[in-house]
Amino acid sequence: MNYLGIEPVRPRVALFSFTGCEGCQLQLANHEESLAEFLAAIRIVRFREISSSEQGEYDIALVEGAITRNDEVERLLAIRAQTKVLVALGSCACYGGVNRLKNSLDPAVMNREVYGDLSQESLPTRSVGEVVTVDLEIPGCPVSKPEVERIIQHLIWGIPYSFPAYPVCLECKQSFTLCRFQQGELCLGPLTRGGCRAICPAGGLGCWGCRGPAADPNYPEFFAIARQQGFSEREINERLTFFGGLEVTP
Amino acid sequence: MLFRIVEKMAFRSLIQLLLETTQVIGPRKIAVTREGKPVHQYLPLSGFEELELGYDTTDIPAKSYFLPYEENLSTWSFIGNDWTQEITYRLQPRVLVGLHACDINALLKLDKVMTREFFPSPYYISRRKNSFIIGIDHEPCQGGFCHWLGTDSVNRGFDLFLTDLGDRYFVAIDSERGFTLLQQVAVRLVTENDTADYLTVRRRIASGFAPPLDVRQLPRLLDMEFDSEIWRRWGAKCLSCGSCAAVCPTCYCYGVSENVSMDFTRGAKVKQLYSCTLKDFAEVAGGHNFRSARETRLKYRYYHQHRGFVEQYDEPKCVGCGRCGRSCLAGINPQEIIGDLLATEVPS
Amino acid sequence: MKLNLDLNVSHLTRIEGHGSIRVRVVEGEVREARWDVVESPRFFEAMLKGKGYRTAGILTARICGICSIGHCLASLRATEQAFGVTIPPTAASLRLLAKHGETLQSHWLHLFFLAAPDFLALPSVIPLLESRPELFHLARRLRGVANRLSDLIAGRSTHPVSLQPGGVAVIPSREKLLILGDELHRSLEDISAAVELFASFRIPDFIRETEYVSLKGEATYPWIGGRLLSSDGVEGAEEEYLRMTNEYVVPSNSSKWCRLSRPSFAVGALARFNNNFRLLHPEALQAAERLALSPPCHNPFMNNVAQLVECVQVTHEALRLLDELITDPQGEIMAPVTPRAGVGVGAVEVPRGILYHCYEYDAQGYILRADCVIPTTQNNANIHLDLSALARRYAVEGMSDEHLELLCSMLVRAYDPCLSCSVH
Amino acid sequence: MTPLLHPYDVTREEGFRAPLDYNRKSLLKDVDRCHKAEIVSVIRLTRKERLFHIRLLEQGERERFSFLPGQFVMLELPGFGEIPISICGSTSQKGFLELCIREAGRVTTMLHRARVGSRVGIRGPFGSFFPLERMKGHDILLVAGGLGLAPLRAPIMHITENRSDYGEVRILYGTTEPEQLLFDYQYEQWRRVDGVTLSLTVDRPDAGWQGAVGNVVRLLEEINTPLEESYAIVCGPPVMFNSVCGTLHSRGIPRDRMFVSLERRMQCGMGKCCRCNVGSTYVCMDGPVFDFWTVMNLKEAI
Ligand SMILES: Cc1cc2nc3c(=O)[nH]c(=O)nc-3n(C[C@H](O)[C@H](O)[C@H](O)COP(=O)(O)OP(=O)(O)OC[C@H]3O[C@@H](n4cnc5c(N)ncnc54)[C@H](O)[C@@H]3O)c2cc1C
Ligand code: SF4
Ligand code: SF4
Ligand code: SF4
Repeated sequence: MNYLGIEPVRPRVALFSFTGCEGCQLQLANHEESLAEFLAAIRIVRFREISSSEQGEYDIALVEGAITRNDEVERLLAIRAQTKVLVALGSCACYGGVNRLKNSLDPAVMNREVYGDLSQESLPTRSVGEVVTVDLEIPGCPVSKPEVERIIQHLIWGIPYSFPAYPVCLECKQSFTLCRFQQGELCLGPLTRGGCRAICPAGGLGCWGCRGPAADPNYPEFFAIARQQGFSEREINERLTFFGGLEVTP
Repeated sequence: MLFRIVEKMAFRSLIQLLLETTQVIGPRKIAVTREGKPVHQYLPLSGFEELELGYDTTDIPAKSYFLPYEENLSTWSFIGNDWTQEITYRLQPRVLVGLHACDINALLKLDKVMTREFFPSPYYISRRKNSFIIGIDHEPCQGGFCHWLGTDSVNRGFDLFLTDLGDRYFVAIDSERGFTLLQQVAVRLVTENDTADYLTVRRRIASGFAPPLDVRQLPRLLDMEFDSEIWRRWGAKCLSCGSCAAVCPTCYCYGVSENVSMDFTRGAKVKQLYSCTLKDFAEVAGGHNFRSARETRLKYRYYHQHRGFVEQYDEPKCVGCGRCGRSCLAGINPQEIIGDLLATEVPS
Repeated sequence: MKLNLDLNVSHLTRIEGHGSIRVRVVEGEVREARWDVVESPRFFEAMLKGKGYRTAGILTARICGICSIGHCLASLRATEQAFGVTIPPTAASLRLLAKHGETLQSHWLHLFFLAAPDFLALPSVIPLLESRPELFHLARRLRGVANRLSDLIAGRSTHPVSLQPGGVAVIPSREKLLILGDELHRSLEDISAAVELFASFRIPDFIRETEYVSLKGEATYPWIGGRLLSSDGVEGAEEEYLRMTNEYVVPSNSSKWCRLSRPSFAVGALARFNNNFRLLHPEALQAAERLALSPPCHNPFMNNVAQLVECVQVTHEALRLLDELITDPQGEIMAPVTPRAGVGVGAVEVPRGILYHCYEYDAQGYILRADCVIPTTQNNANIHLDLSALARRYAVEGMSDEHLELLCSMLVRAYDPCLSCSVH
Repeated sequence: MTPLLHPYDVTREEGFRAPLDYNRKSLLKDVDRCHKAEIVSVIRLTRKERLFHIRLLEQGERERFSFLPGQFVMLELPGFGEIPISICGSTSQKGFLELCIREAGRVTTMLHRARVGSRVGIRGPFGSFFPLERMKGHDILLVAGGLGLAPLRAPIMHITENRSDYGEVRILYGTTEPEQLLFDYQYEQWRRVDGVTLSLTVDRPDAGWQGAVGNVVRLLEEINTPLEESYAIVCGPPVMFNSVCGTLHSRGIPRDRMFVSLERRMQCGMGKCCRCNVGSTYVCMDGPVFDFWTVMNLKEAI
């Protein structure tokens, strides 16, 4: 769109994936209504999951997955050195995601349990931002494609993007959803950054906090509420540690 | 005002008749809580059976049919360096049935903000005038305190208002279209008997309320107690989640954001109802936040309800429906806060 | 005849995850033909230990971004089996619908985005946007319906929310079901177009006798739970999955391998087709005929075709299920769940083949031990052996290096391997 | 079947379709429709601030448009957002607006990229204004800090254009660094007007700086004529208000004769969105210009 006399640039976008389920990459191939427009607005130069083509330089690197092996650290450093903008895509990249759950286990025991004597290399999980400087984090498990589209537009225009400051509860109420606590369930909605349209509570599941903390999470009050509603410390912390972006009870 | 009597069966036919051509919205049971309490919401009905007029209260007010949580203020089409703006307003009539006095009083308050003096809102007015409102009298709901604020009854703002007299409704008619519509079914004039029954019901309803607190001092107290520890105490609990304003029938503040389609040919200006308790409510470019503390934001919600609005319109904005308190996970509720400000125990 | 060849495809594209192909021919002899998974291991089985039963399905969905619904369903089934819970029939229908949504979106993804470019001599579908927009939009529309089906029933197509222990948490409104049924109905035309497109492709002609393992359908084409069947005649109950899989660890591979009657076996659409073709919908059978697929088929490249046949099958099944949900008054969707100590197995046919989850629970509903056996793991050894055979046959025939590389890549892709899954 | 209820079309209300004039606040109109306008020139003032000259495209709208110094408009960038911006030009310019805009966030960054000829939307004018009528015959003190000179420029222009109506006029302006001084190309012009003085100060002078150093309050202290009969207009960052107005009050100016312009978040300009609400007061309707006594009564105004 040549609006305000500004010709939009078509940034060269590369996708890379590390430890994770590749579900966030997949979202980029979703949202069919605007897929063609999305692909026309950018130039995809690397997208291993759906394309064999690999062309030279890129301006934006969308990095999915957590970092759990030395070869991944090296690949990531090389990407950082090449790209102008490095975006952590999805909760694994932003917080380590569910992969972080293994950090509390004994690596040797864990390895023996799964691989027997032929143990596999695996480092404690780190987020992308714990290894290299990240320019922008797009949380979500998986990320929301409409949100990714908005963010890509902002990158094209070169203007700052801001995530909602409010927690999940606002959109939950605004979707006429019954509060999960009223149904006797635990929900991290009050702590978690909104913008997902409270899709989990609407689907009958409490929020698990995949989008990380809202602008001003009130942890002490949340812990007090959860305990008072009869949830055990174990339950509360199992939930809070799930995606790695939130604090746990003291 | 005119009054008539409608048999319940006739009322049923009236709703069914309306359903054939018009969207009808009324209280429907959507779930039960873990304590086994039914939860009702004002939702479009597909048949009369879904309508539960005996409901206690709804978790979400009827507000969203007048001020939707999200609405397109305008859409843009971009053509080269130029653009056009398109704005549409509601044109379809609809019926809202089963509103309690507090919800209708809430609309009357919104009317003051949205339809008078400064920049009347065509978005609101088009919805308001396209809404046919049938209110209903009811026993005091759990956790409401409308009688503190004088909003437990209502004399305007509706088309029809029902009082349940057992086998029939006593109907107050406040609009020409209400009167005309009622002609669709069998109605009769009010007899002395009906009036006596009506008064009995009203007395029974009135006697169901606990003694009210006297809130007339609140505007001044809110100024005096501006730096009170009351706000620190309650503020520490607030999750800044905005649920209270979302479920408040009179909270109308909002945010606007604009977006552009992925092919950069269209755009929209979208309004989303917001809440003064949310962190970035008063944040400006550059990061300065005029209300960065939770307690300040919570305080301002009460300040607007019980002082600001009074100064502007000589009445509080709150109608005492109790929804904000019920929806607040942290247990922050207006009765106790008002009690604290008045340094009085809240009668239960 | 080809004397020397050194083929090295590291991080093969257009598959889910990271894997590499290596083929080495020295003096006319195939010295090496390998398929290695180099994806970082994830240790889900270890992470599951100590987690509560409500967490299991949500956690294991994160094993795979493509078949998260399948993982969630296998996980829920394992949990429900362990607790002795039977889900209400309406919930079962809804789960199957969600499953069908996933099968469709995964198959369409594979057929159009991953496999088709090879037949069209393109690096990806993206160039189609300019060269053959009608094909791009066909793919886009088909995936769109599939995603909306999963979204509607499971709350979200990737990492479902409504599928929960005991059944499903919410049921979509009648209006929404109607709209979706309509949309699905209208997609039948697009499916025919897809069948015609694939009928026009030249599928490589390569046969290697293989053992095929899948669920055994009784009255309907099987998707969730039931007995296990191998085309070599081995049969077993769901709980006996270990006997059917025999997982083992191989060096330099983060994914395990499996064997049954022979050194390798195959799972997936072709296995399901071979073992259950009698239960296919007439329209699906007709599509199979149009695509020259008939049982038993031992050409691994035909897995693509079997997937397409399943798309026809699943669309018709989904239409029937939607119809039932719309016409029949909807009953309970959630059964009460009370944890108890025990072991449970859930077997589910996910897009890439049969998937098993097995959990042992303590009395409070916390996991003591977890085991997941994934389709790609079961296919690994077979891919490996297929590669050897392919190399032997074509290298010796003197095929060009580029062509052989393409053929090897296509072979691996035909299995639609999912490597994130395989290193769960 | 004939519907039992008749649709209501708000656009059929009397006068709804008549030309839109934002100064007629009480009419029922489609108030979210903006006047289309064109950026006719852009002047770079500093690294972060530019002066935009904007002209309403439609002639009728141009003729109807009138504002008073201190008022603001909502500047719409379709698809990006709408922001409140003070009009910093002269009231005598018809349908031609000068807006001095700092690059601060989403909309303003985009605007800074816009080229001459681009089309934007204008709603307004909105808000209160500096009571220049009441100030007639008095001395006037105009104190600005940083971007605060932008809202001050409209009254400065009004006063210089109507010079004979006012007494002594003193403009005091301070920024952090010399390169942040806005409208420096106009200082000579203002200084040459009879009875107008302009003093500048910066916190951090550079090598070439010859003016005063320090806070604007320092400039105030240098004034040694009596101020009791003066009016004051103070614009700048909120922290400035208390010190400047405090000093002015100690020099004898009553609080209700000092005027400040408040900044708050705004989404509508029409007293609906509540974002600018301070207690019962809407900064967009009752403000942005307030006298300092009112500000003191608005809790948390500064
Ligand atoms: C009465 C008034 C007059 C103003 N006059 C000028 C002026 O002459 N020149 C100038 O450069 N700036 C002025 N501002 C400030 C200007 O409005 C903000 O800098 C601008 O809104 C930032 O928008 P953004 O989209 O670039 O920033 P973002 O940080 O991206 O802000 C997002 C949105 O928040 C709102 N917002 C953020 N900051 C402000 C703010 N300070 N005031 C109101 N809304 C805000 C807007 O809706 C904005 O679109 C004025 C503000 C007010 C209230
Ligand atoms: S369900 Fe969760 S997100 Fe929704 S209101 Fe309740 S606590 Fe908030
Ligand atoms: S509700 Fe919570 S877990 Fe679900 S998508 Fe939103 S942030 Fe993520
Ligand atoms: S008062 Fe309660 S409902 Fe309102 S924002 Fe605070 S925590 Fe949320």
